[in-house]
Amino acid sequence: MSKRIGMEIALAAAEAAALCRPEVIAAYPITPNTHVPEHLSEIVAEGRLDAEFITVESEHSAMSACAGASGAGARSFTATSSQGLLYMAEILAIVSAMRLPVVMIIGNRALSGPLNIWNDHSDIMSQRDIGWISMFAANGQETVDMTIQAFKIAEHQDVMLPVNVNLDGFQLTHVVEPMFMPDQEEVDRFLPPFKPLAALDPDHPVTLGALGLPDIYAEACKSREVTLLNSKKVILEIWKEWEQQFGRKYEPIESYKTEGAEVLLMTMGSMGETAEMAIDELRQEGVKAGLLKLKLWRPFPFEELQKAVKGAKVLAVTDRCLSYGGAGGPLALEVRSALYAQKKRPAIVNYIIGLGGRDVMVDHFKDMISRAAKADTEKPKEAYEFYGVRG
Amino acid sequence: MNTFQSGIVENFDLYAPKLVDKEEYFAAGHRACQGCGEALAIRLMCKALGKDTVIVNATGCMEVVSTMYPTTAWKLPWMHVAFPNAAAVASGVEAGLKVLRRKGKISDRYVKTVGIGGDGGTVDIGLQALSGAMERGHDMLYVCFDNEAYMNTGIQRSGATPFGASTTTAPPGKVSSGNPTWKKNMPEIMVAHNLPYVATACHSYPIDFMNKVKKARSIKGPSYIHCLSVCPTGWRCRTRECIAMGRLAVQTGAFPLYEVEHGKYKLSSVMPETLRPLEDYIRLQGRFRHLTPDEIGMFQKRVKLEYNKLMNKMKHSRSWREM
Amino acid sequence: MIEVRWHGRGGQGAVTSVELLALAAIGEGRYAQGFPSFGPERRGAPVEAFNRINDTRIKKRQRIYRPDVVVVLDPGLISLVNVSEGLKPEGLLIINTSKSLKEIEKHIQFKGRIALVDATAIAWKELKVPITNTTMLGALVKMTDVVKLESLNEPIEHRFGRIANRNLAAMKLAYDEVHLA
Amino acid sequence: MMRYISLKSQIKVEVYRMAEKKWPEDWQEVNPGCIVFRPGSSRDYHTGTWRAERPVWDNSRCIKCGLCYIFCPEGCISEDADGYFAADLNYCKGCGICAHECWPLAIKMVEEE
Repeated sequence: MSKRIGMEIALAAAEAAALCRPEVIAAYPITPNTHVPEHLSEIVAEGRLDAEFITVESEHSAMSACAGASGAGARSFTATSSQGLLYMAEILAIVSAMRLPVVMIIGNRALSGPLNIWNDHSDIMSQRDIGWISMFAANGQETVDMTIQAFKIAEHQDVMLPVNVNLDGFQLTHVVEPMFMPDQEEVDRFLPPFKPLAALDPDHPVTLGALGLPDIYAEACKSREVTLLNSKKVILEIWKEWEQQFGRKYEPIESYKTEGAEVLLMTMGSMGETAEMAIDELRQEGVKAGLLKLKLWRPFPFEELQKAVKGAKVLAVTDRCLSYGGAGGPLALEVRSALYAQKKRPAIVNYIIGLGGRDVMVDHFKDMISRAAKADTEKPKEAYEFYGVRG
Repeated sequence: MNTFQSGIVENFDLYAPKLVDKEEYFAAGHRACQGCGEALAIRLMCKALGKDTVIVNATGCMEVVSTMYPTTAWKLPWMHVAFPNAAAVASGVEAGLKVLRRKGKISDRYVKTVGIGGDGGTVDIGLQALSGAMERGHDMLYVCFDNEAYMNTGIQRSGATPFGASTTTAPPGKVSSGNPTWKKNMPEIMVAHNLPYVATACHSYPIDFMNKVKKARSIKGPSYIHCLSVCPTGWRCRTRECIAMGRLAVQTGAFPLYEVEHGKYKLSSVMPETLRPLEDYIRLQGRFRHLTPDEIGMFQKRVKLEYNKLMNKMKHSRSWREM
Repeated sequence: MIEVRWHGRGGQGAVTSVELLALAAIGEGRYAQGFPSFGPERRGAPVEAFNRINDTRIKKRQRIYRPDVVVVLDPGLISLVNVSEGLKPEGLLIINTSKSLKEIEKHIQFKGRIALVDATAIAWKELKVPITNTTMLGALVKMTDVVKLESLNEPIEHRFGRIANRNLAAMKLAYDEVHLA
Repeated sequence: MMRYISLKSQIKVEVYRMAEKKWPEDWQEVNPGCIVFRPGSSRDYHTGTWRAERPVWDNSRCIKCGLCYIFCPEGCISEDADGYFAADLNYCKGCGICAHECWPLAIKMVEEE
């Protein structure tokens, strides 16, 4: 039986990962995600989990060791943040190309410089195009649930792709809050043992990570892309299964008070619940506002988005990241592309907020929504706005 | 040239080659250059390792020439991820196999994890991952196939390039005599990690090399072999002289063969009583052609100095097992 | 919803306080958050930590700017930090000090309710170290009833193991001794 | 341990390995992760075409020591029933190492026609 517990979310993430019985954990400390591997090493040290914990000398080696372990046929797990994720970057794309279902928790943090250990989404967004499945948790419960779901999704025979679960650094990682923690029996029932596509076995020697010449590289890419796009179907199935077993519902885009909404706000990660409070207040004031919370970032839920924005006049997209020199934040770029071909589509406004740990409050969301509402009739001058920046 | 006899006297057994494992784990059809010493060294290493082995390969010549999808030269389970991380990937493989075996998910027999890489992937870009893996004490063998430059990308200098060698990034010119630095002493760096077994080897002494691989394989813990692998393309020598060139490197002391077991240095039996002049070795290679007699003299002096240092270690080192 | 801000020094256990208080509330079947000031503060530096406690789910994930209660773990902090910043006028300030309000008045801008307790003396007596986090929990609970005192038993036992009893005793003593100034 | 090769097909590896594969493959046919399931399949490619000179053995001089066999980078020299050696010309690249190392001078490199 699941138990209602209070726990720091990073530790809960480690507990959830441990319930999935990873066999190899390779991780390197980095703020704000260090508590995840720390707690896992404790769990291993106590003998609660039979796993090899590799104290690698860098994140590059963490991801490499996970790749090796996965190639050997072992379920592998790591966790990182920010610069650590970027140090892994070389290996990330290879892991998905090799179809190694590694699971990683990312405690999202800004990129240096200036050196900043606080939350935004620049780390994962810089690694957007690496072929991983990417999910965003909004609170402790979603962190626990998505961590367990991630293994099942990654290792599904029709997927076999790595998955990263994103939780906002500090905003989530360092917060003690209540959540339901499944027990071992429940997780064992949900998550079958790992069966790799091919493992390093002397009785059946395989070659993993071969050279692909120009005559096959494009075909390999297409095969990988189709698998990633098709994984959405599997994710939806697994989420359905999760709902049946644990009673908590997951959707690629969660809608909050969107019935009859003229202005929609879109968020990712921990801001979602604070934004709900803004919607509540606005609705009370008579403003027809609603909220879309994106949980599945890759594969991007195109159809779900098109459906979710139907009837809205304005969509205010918030990004905790900026694509420097581009047309705004990565989420807004994606949303604009996804809706471009629609005959009837809302006006899109993009706010860059919460960079490097800048606090985003209920009042900020209310202000953004109120101002965005005018975009229906009065086109904004800029493609995006650095919200709340001084000067 | 006096290269014939030394081949025979190695390990005092004329017919030793006939006794090695006839199975080829590194199959023909690989696309290494004609006369590639590294391909030969890998072939020999695999024979010494045998079937119950997993190979983790760094990016480099050997990876490129052996695994052109959809084919592979490998008959051993083999994995390649990237250039700098062979040792880290091997750490993961080793840990994975260990835990799966412990949990009864794979058959309960000993499978050795072996990381391999060229000199670039070992002494330069892969050094951090290798240092970490060795320091953590994984049960794995790492073999560096040192051909003394980045041959895969077209002969750029690496930390293992010897003094004076001409490379495409250390060319001789009006104010340059090729590579200005001394070859990085990678085996010594590994010795400093307190590994139970470190050895140098060369494909030109196949039985010696294979025995070292077998010894390393038998050690439950980290071990390291640094294997000089002649690259006729990069060294600019004749392909047929590949084996002879390796022997000259050893006989001149430019690349001495030795083992370090639990800290105790031991010169390999194939080493000559007295070293041959360095010139015998370098004058046969195009990469040293531009060196002046003065520069060769300097090179020779340094080789002697390093060799004497090594001989001192032979005399004074002790095995920590004896303590 | 009640929002609490804790002032302490790095290493004094302010983060442990917020964790224990959150766990106590969660143990009562209620909702809570406990989190540190998200910073790189090191041992000795003034730090803050925060609690939110509510009977329904807490959605707010912004920092606490208008606390209902402020708890000061270290007597020296009141002259260094504006501990009552943002504190609601109807709120409560709980200070660990051996002095009377008159003696420390010049450091305090807050005109509302102030409670005092000599937590350092209690900690020295019960714990043999001047670490006042569990002690001040007792003072907080007495003054606010934010959780039941016994709800802290399990979190403290789980956290402190064999020295739990001493922490519980310190907490109880502060519970009894704290008083409105 | 059970092993499956991918996706919709769900064909077992063993079956997959035996299947003759079309080349170049369409994207639907590429092995997931470009995994190669046929060990030693490099033999599909004949490096013998690279050769400018071929080794020729004079068995009257051969002492059957096997040095040519052990020093061949291609591993394409093998021993026959009588203990003599020959190179598989499908793979021999003509590097000349065998001839150079054969101290009884039993191997000669001969130019390809």
